[in-house]
Amino acid sequence: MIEIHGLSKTFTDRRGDTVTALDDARLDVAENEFLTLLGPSGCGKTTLLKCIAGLVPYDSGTIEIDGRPIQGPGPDRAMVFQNFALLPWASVVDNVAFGLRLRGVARAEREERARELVATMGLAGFEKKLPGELSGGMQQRVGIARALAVQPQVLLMDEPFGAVDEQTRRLLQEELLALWEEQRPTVVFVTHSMEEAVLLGDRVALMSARPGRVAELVPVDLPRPRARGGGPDRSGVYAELTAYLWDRLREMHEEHRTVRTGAPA
Amino acid sequence: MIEIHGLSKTFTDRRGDTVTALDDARLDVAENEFLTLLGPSGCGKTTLLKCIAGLVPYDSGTIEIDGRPIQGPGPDRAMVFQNFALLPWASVVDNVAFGLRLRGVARAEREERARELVATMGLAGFEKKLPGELSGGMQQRVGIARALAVQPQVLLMDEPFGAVDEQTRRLLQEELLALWEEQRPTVVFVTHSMEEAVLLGDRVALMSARPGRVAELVPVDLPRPRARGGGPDRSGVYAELTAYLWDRLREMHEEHRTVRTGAPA
Amino acid sequence: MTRLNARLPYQILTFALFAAAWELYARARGGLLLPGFFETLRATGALLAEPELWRALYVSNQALVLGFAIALALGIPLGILLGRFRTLERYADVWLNILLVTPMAAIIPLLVMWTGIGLTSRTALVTVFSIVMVIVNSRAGVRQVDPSLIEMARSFGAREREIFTRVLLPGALPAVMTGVRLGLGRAVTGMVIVELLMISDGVGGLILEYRGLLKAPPLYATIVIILAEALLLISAARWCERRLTHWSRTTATRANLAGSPK
Amino acid sequence: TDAGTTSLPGGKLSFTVAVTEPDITAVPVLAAADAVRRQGHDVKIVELAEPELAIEGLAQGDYAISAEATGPALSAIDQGAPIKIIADVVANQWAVYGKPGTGSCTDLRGRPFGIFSEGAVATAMSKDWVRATCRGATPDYLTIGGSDVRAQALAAGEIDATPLEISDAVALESTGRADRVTKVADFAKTLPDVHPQTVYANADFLTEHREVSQAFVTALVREHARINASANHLVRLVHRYLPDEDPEDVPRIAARYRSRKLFDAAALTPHNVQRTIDFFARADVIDPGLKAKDAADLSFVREAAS
Amino acid sequence: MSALRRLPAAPLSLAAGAMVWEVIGRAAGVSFFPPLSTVLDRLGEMAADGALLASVRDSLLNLLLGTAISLVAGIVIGVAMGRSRRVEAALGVYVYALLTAPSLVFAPVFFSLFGAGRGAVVAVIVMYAVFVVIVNTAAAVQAVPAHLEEMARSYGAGERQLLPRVVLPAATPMIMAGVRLGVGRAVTGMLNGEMFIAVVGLGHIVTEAGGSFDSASVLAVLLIVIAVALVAIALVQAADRRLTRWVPQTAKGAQGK
Ligand SMILES: Nc1ncnc2c1ncn2[C@@H]1O[C@H](COP(=O)(O)OP(=O)(O)OP(=O)(O)O)[C@@H](O)[C@H]1O
Ligand SMILES: Nc1ncnc2c1ncn2[C@@H]1O[C@H](COP(=O)(O)OP(=O)(O)OP(=O)(O)O)[C@@H](O)[C@H]1O
Ligand SMILES: [Mg+2]
Ligand SMILES: [Mg+2]
Repeated sequence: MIEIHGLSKTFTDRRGDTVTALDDARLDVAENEFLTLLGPSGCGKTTLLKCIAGLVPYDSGTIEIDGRPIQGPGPDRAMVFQNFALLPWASVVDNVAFGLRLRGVARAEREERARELVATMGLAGFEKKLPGELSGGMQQRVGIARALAVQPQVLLMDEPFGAVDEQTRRLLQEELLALWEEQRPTVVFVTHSMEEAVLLGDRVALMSARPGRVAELVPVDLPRPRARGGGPDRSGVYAELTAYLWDRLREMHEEHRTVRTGAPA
Repeated sequence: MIEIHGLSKTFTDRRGDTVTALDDARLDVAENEFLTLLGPSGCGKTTLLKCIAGLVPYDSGTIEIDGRPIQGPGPDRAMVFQNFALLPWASVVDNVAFGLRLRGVARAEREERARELVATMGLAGFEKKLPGELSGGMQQRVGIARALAVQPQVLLMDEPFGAVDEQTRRLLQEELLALWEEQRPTVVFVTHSMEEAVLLGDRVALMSARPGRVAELVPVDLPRPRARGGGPDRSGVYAELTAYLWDRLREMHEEHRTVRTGAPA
Repeated sequence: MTRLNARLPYQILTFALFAAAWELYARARGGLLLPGFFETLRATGALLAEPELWRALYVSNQALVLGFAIALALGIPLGILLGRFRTLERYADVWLNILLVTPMAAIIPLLVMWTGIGLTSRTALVTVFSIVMVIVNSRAGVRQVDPSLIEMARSFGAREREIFTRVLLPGALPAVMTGVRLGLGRAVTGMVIVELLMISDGVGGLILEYRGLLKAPPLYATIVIILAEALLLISAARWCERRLTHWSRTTATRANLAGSPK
Repeated sequence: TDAGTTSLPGGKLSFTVAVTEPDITAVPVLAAADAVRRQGHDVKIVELAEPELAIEGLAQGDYAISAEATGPALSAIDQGAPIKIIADVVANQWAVYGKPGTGSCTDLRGRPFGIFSEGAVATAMSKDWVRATCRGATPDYLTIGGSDVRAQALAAGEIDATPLEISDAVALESTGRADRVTKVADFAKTLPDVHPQTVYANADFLTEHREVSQAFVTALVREHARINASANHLVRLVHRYLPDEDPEDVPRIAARYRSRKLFDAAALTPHNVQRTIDFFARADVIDPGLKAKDAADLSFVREAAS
Repeated sequence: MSALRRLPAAPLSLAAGAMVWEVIGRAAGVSFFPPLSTVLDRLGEMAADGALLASVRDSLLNLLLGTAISLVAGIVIGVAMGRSRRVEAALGVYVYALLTAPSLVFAPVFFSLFGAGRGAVVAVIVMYAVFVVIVNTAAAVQAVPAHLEEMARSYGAGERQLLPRVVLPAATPMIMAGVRLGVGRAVTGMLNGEMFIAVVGLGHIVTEAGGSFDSASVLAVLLIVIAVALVAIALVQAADRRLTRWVPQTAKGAQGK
């Protein structure tokens, strides 16, 4: 359903140096699939997500959704940002309701939906606070709620649980899976946790750095619902898969380290 | 060496509502100790760290370092910020050298030290980039390097590895431990990863939310060097301890959830 | 280069419109004091060949350079101080407002009594004219600096002076430079006004002379030349601004970039 | 045809008189306008900041009559504007004042001498006087716009000498600084034929509305005559039209104007108009060659005087 | 410090200034700088006259008109210039040229365009105020953090929604700084407009008094003008405070106010 071919993106900085973030990347994501994306820091995950979101102009290649090339951002897609990108002047509820407001949802309805999601995120009682008055993890959850509120067909999540504690993370993972099973959006989910990648994903995409492209796609053939009820992986069910990912990523990491001893390409 | 007694801090927001972040918290950290701090999102970890750093004025209680109450920030302490707090106009090297510059270290020397640390953090080749030109994980590493550069006696780290991938995290954990064993600073390290808390800490402090205080101190009686060489915990050595922390935190989390159904205190 | 080329057609278009509107209006309604566009253009050319003009510019610009330098040297630190220290600001604010609104024309005689007639009072007036813009915008710039950066600097033991130079000043720089541009505009105005109303040396004297003689084309030519100088100075300030604040473009970009491959 | 002048029913007229920052010399003009108004015409008064604006309005036909500096009016006439000088406002009242001890022009060699801008009549007269009497010694000219600033600068010792009008000189005296200045030269004596301030009007207005124009000039001549009969009349006029003037100075200024017979609207003759034109041509304000009969229409003052 | 913080700053500061004025005025004993009490006496006389009130009313109407036009036009043009390179390219030169131009020299142009009536005075006010607002608004709009705009666009915000929901709120602190400058300039423009084309209202009083070395009257009018300006700016600042309450405090001594 999302088809990416030969995607390349090079950034030119103020001194004219270039960094190639994506180089001939290709990736297909099936309709309703939950794809998780793993890769070394700085390999181009955020850039890839922003390209799909239609936020970053790319140099070459194509991105098609349902066979149509994307033309900038669209209401079919919503993104959770790595740096949260909350509006500092808007309260928690207003931030969560932001996407709904842009879509013309009436005030009462959007407030109600926002309040529900705020509660789901464990932020009940903080509805009227400003982002500056929240802890890092709380801010991140506001950003997640904002994306969920618009019920997009494609949900692009950039390390959405990076700043919350494990318990909250488990709860949020469950909420996300429940929502996914109910609404069946296509999800591209960037994470640094291999465990999380395996727990959530239908497939895990491994990205390599320089050239930034999807190096491998690992199917996760485990039945759903998975590991509901939380707790660390005491049974060792996922250990094998996680270990495989670990080894693959370490290989890539080491290659990358040796490649990178010069200046960035 | 760090002694905290009866520390309380209440925030008043723009509408006059109050949130009690810390309530009669107490904590002692021994000289040269590596203390890790775990707790639910929004429980007051960042606030506690900023109090120790001398950045946040607290309402009551005492914080003493080596028997002397702290008077604002001091050159003995350095902090890694959860939101990185990089100077957007300064290059990677200049950001890393920032603390050194404030301490009057000569240009050549501080640049050399900064460059070394930048390389250690896996950012060789990015010395002249601006923070806006880096990925999230890269920015975080710049913030870590900045704190390490000044070789403080007390190192306060607020989720320093939250935005980097697991492989890089392992490498950085090793670097941090090596540095700690060499220079023996006192470290207070906030994390959301129980595994990381156990891997790094001499003791793990568990914080509860509302009231925000240290609920339990769990000693980690494992020999050092621990699990050098990285890889997930395939041997199960730490599994027991991690499971204990998990259970304790889940208890606290559930208490908190039931307590919190009203407005924040 | 490409940016320059992209802007050029719009600039040419508006300039043509502007020139046509001027010429047509002057023909329809112009009198002794409203020359046509082309007349003015010719007079500008002729005036540029006059040594008298260059002498006048030289005289006027002494006050401009000195006065504006003082405005910057005082205004930027003062603005940053006011942005940083609430109590100070609360007491100084009302005076800043007074400085902003006092019609300078009315205080010129006072100034003459105080500093005499000459470069000193011309310089002082240029400073008084321009400093408010610099102060107010520097202060607004400080307000925009992310407070967590100050916290960070303090955690590394920065003292107030270092917070100023290492955090507040660079962070406020984009806004400060806006103030510099506004201030530069005001400084040029001050330079001319003081000569129109008080010490009519320099270009202000030329304006008075041509106006008194009802010589409209050279009158407007003088004004055109003054404006050209101002635009030149403002472009120079823009250039400095771009060099000094290139970082802000990594966090702030313009619209119209999004979408499909370019 | 005139945008600013319209006919009213009953043969009456609506038109505008423009004055520039009216001072004591302008009040007879205002009184004359009032006299015309009493004859049933609708006379509007506008106060403008610069004489050039009044001239521009006259040339455009927005204003019918105006009164102020002669120089800009001659410039406009010289450039073909439909304007004619019709009467005098006040005779040459300018004088050079200097620091005590300044006896003659030669004392001013290389000293700061405050002048108004290039092209202004006082500047031209000063330079003329310097040329005629100084035998090559020139002062250091310092251009200072605004006669009040110039007077203050003289009193404060910033400059050694400057030309001033009577009202400025009296105002200076009343600030207690008179002992610090002395009169060096009187342009009324050196240039008696130059008339720096005159009444002028739109030429079309003059031809189309001769009667109203005549009524105005006649009224002005009459006002001047009454002032010359009694300075008190001037004081009363100032009180009526310029209520904000300092009441202490006015009688003294009025007395001085009367004693020197400066108010005489009918004083213009082809001869002195030509001398005035020649003076401005000498000073480079206008090109040489302008004839008095093209610049002025003295038929109104002749008619009024007879 | 904390005691100072609780006192009403502006009145206190003004009172101190007034005292200094009075003392210096008395000590100097020069005509061009009379003490405050003399100026206030004169103000009283002028007020008793009644003509002053009419002048002030007239001037205020001009001010209101001019300021309203300046703010609306300034913010609209400023936003357009900040958002679009094309508009900036097209208008930038003129904005800066007119910002720089001493409005005084355009007296003949205004005179020609608007005559010597209210139109010209309002035009002078706009000329004084509008360009500061434009320049500050454009700069403010250009400084809006890109990641917020990116976020909004990812939710499908078009230009029409971006403006009110993201760009304007984020730019408000700097825009308000410009508005404040603009309002201050408008008040100056009000007086100067009444001095440089048609001499009416308060400008008339200043011109008259200035011509006759009557410093007390000049200063009395200035007092009125400054009072008007301070009220206008206080209104702007009240609006500013309401609009920018969210801005995290960079200032010291702002906590627990
Ligand atoms: N605006 C920019 N200007 C210049 N270079 C950029 C810019 N944005 C990203 N880059 C570069 O592109 C590369 C990929 O960045 P990206 O943010 O996509 O990484 P990432 O995979 O999301 O990393 P992380 O896991 O650390 O968030 C990096 O090397 C970065 O330095
Ligand atoms: N500036 C502030 N104004 C008002 N409330 C604040 C402020 N800073 C923090 N708080 C509140 O204090 C509490 C503790 O915040 P803190 O940032 O210390 O949490 P934390 O433990 O670091 O959380 P996280 O793991 O999510 O970063 C939160 O409830 C937060 O809302
Ligand atoms: Mg990223
Ligand atoms: Mg935190």
